[in-house]
Amino acid sequence: MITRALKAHTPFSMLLMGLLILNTVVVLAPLGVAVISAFKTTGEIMASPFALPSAWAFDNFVKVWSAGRFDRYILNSIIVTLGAEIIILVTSAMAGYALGRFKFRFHGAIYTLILMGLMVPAKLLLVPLFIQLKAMGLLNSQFGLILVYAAGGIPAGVFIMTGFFRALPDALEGAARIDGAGEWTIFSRIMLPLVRPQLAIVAIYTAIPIWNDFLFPMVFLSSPELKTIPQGLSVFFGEHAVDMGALFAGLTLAALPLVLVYLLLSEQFIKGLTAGAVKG
Amino acid sequence: MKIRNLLSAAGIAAMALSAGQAFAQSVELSFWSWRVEDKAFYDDIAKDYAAKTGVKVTFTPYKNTEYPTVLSAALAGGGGPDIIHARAYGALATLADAGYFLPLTKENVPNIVNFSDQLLAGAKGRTPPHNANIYGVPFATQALGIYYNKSVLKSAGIETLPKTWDEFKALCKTLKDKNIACLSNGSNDVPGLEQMFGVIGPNFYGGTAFFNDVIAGKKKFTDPAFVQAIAETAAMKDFLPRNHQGVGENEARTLFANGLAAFYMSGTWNIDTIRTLNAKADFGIMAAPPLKADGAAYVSNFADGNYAVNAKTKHAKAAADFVNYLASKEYGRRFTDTLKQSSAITGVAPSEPLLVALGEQASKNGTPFLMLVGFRYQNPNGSVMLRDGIQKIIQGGTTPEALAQEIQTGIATWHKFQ
Amino acid sequence: MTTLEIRNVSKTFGDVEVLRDISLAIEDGEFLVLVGPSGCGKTTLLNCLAGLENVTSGDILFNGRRVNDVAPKDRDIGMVFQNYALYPNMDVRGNIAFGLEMRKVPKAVQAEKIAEVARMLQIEPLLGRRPGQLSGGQRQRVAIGRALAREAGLFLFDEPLSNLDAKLRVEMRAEIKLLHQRTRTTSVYVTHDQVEAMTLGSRICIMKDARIQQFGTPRDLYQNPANLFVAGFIGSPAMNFIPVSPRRAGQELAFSLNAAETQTITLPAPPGAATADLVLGIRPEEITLAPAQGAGEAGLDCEILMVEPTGPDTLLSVMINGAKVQARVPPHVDFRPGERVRLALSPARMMLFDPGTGARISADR
Amino acid sequence: MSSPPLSRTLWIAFFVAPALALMAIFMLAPALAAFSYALYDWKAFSRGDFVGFKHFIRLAEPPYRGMFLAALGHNAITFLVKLTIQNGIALLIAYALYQRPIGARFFRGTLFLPVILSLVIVGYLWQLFLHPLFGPITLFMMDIVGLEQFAPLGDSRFALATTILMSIWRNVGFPTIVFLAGMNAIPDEIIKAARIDGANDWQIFRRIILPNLGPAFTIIVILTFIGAFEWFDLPFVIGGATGNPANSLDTMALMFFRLSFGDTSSPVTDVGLGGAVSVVLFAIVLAGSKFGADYLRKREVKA
Repeated sequence: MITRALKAHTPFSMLLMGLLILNTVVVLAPLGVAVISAFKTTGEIMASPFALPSAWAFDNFVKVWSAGRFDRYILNSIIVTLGAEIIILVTSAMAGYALGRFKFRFHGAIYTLILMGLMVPAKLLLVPLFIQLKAMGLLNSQFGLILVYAAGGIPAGVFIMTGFFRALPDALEGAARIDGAGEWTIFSRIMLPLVRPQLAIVAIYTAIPIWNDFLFPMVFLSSPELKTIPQGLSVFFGEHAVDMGALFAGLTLAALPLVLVYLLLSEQFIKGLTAGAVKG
Repeated sequence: MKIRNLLSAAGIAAMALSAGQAFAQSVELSFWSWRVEDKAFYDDIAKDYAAKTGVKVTFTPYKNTEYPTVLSAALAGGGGPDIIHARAYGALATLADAGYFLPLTKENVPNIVNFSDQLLAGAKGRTPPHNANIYGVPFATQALGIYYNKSVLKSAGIETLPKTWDEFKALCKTLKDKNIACLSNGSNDVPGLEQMFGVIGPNFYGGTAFFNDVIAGKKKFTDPAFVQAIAETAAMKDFLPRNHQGVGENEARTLFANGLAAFYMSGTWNIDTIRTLNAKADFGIMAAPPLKADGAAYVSNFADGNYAVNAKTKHAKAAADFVNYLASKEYGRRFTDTLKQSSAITGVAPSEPLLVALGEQASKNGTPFLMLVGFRYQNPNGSVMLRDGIQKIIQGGTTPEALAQEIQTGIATWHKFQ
Repeated sequence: MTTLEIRNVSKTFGDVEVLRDISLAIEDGEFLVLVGPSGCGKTTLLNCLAGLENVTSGDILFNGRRVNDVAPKDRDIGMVFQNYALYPNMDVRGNIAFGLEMRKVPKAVQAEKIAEVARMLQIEPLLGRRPGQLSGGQRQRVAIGRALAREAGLFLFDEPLSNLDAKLRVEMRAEIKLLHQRTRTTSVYVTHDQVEAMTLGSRICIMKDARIQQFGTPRDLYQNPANLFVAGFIGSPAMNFIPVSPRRAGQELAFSLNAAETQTITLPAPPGAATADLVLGIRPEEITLAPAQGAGEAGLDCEILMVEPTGPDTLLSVMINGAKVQARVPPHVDFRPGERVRLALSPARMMLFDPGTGARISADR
Repeated sequence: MSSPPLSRTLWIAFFVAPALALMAIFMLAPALAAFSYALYDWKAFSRGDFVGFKHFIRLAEPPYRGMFLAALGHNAITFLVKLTIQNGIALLIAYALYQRPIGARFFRGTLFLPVILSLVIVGYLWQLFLHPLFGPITLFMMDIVGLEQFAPLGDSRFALATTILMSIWRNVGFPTIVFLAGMNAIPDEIIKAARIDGANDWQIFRRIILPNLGPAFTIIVILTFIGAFEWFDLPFVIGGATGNPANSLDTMALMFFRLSFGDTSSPVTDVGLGGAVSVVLFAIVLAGSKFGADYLRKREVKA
């Protein structure tokens, strides 16, 4: 990429490189200090906030794990996110397939509806959703929350999947029809396997906000056994307000699952989360 | 015949099943609260209660800022716990008026006779028919005062406590000059600011007489005395600790308990917490010094909150029985001895000397904690306007006069003034 | 084995007419080529034959049976697509097997058929690979194999060679021809390349603007084009068109091809032909080098504008009557641009067209 | 593909039905209901009488007018700051990454890391760093820099700015990636041609790259706008339902939430008034993003 690269060591290129390094420090330093602080006592944090701990003791983590029920919160987050994702992926793959591959009577109307669904701010639906879940007997139920999240993720899922299905060659479908495949076989055996990478994009795009949400669980789930990580973290912060070491440990624990997955799959995450804004 | 036999068999089975659930071990009561600090106490109570009756009670505290949301959402959703740790006055009335609470009577909670009518007033609904019922068993009365750290004062060379408000302010100035924080209170925690007002204000606006007058609509919040009460409270900003804008309730307690400030304006519920934070802390509690040495030193007090029963509970009997236990003198004794708060139960005198000391003051010059007792029933809410307003004055966003006017306008939308 | 008949088929997409009153029929074992420029409707017609699209009106008959409402899978056809349309998620074996599997052919029979097809197309080593790991030519073989394995009564080819490079295209073209000779399966082949059409088709249907321009054997189309479009479309280099203004002289039309009127040509006047402006058509190979002036034979003196040696012969570009004309001459003379050359145009090889309608007005040869 | 036969119609219905049903029940119906809420009186979550535009009028009068305008102002400030600073930083970083420096993948990976973090985690993380007594940054500012006071989250003059900075810290990776994708979509030939024409780095950035980022700008401006006007999570985590201190973090969404669900000391809910706030908020977001998108699309360079 010779054409792109700046002439080596112009002041401008040095400035840009400096900016990148500075930005990386600004991003990583707080996270690093948080993790380090999780190994310190409150006294140590006050005495020398940026120093390494005198000993790498896991006391704070042990305390948090036993007191904070983080195992429960993590499990709940997994249940809710996974449940919603299964529904989102299945339904939006199916609907995206129909909208991307067929022309039919209400095609335009349905597609418009999906696009409008993208614009609805979910937070403003808090009260009616609450009343509705109550009427359906789905309050304080993980299943109810899963359905709400699924509905919230479907517009984006259908939108993304429609685009990808539309881009698949017509001939493939024709070949399958001539080969004798029925509608379901064409969908499940020919088309669906081709959009697997795109399904991953939809999954990441829709799962991260669900995993990170705290408003809906706070309002819709009242049982302490059902709390998800963000909500659980909030409870934990309330209970241990001045135990800085424990708070940092709680924070580290709460962030850990997603950060680990991100470290493994950062490319997919970046692609997935910017899918709505960046085509492809 | 066959069908009838089958049906009756099923009926018997169902009865047996429900009977089994109603009895003994199978009853489990859930109990929600915002009292994160008291979890150990309530767990102990639950353990002993289970040993005695076989009824298991699970105590779950929530972060205090989220508890109202979680609770009102759960109740509105037809769920929620069996036993509800509820506030008093407006906060309770709102939920009671919505029909979420089971009315408590001499029949289902015989121990209800253990409370004074004045305290039970904080456990009633506001609108008919709910205003005729009692929905909670009060658990504590609280008084507001000034904590003082004896060791800090001694090390600053101060031997006697101030006798007048001017002396108090002069003392604060002295401490400030010596680089010692006078107050540990922060201005980040707005309920704490309202409590500061509860400590300082009554001496300026004239305590109970003013309370009765605004309740009756004879006086307005624009009254110069009330304006001055606000101004005096906000003027404390000069004596707040470093970074007071960021200091909340937890930090204020920590600062005071660790001897990093001389005084702390707060309520009696904090005695135990301060000792927990620092077992060696040597402190006392007093009422705000009067304007003149022989003047009245008012102490704001209030019924702290109530134990209520969810109207939708599946175990109404067991829940009422448990609440009845929470209304017993035996429990009251344990409550006040362990948590160092004044039990709401008549005849249960506190053993904690600090409670006794402030309690004597309160019995002479007690006055209702103005906004909490009188003006939390509707929006805009008196407490919210007052506390947010004091914070705004401290941060330079408004003036006492403007705040008084705002409160008057706001409350006039739902309270009658002459 | 299938006969195919198309009766008055029309198709519209909204307001756009993509097929207009198409009728043709071929016999069992024939190789029909649908040829025409892009957008002429040839692929749509093929899709209608496959059942992937429905006709708006008219009938399609296989073996005399109307198949308009028969699903693609029940039409007994095999199809090869332009972009191969191999299932990317299956290996070559899976691609070939899929259609058999859908028809519930027993596993053992499937394996047998796959082996047979693989042998025939020499793709045995590729059976375990995925389409993404194959070259274009290999993919095309697999696509053909997939259609073959089905032993369908009718093969449909949708521009199967257009994505291959020139050399491979010629090779594959020959293979398809051989394959057809061997299997004698009735085939319909869509292309925009007239060379493919000429070399492969037993009959060719030339289409333009949703209509059939001419339907006939390759020889027919070449020698007796029905109109200007067909005349210009078939043959490479294309037929020369020279505007002429003939005079009527009795039963004949006479015109000159240059201002100096060194060669006056007389043709038998077709019945009813006006003497208005006409277009004269003559293929480059029908223009020959004339002996030097005065040798008795008529000829046109022209200035050479461009010389394009192709190897077996040389193309000379000259201007005749204001039109650029190409002549195909033997390669052994060394021509240079700017030189003059004397060309002979044989009247026997000339065709006349109406410049307005494009219709041929001279009689068939 | 023309109009399909009956069996295919049934299949299509089968394919779209689950998605549509879920959307209808948990999105469309609540959205329609939400708009109607503002027109009724409410007692907790039970609907009372129809009152027409009463709640909208209440919103336009004291004491709620000031509260609403302040919240709206905070949303607007957030939008402007994020539009300029967050996206400005993003553009620069994207350009730096576009040069494909050594370690570009690493830089990009780190940059995007905070974007995946829950706002609760981000909020608490910075609250801990800025803790008035123990916070590492607080201690640094007071002990090393020597400031007398340092409590930006408790000071109504700085709280909003500080919270916006946190939000920028968390989000800047997003526009960066979008800008980077936009830059990468510009054909290399154009850059080559410009270089041959004698353009220097700055001229190429200014004259070639920026004008060709039109679509990326459009999407980022719109997303920034929607994000800023629906801002809720971080102000709630930092300042609770009232936008503490002194309502300096109050936003329209926070006001809606507070009115609908109450807060610590104000359990009296006002679903009708909250509904009015949500309708106004939705109208602003919809109108703003529609006009914004139309205007920006017109300015895009057509490739």
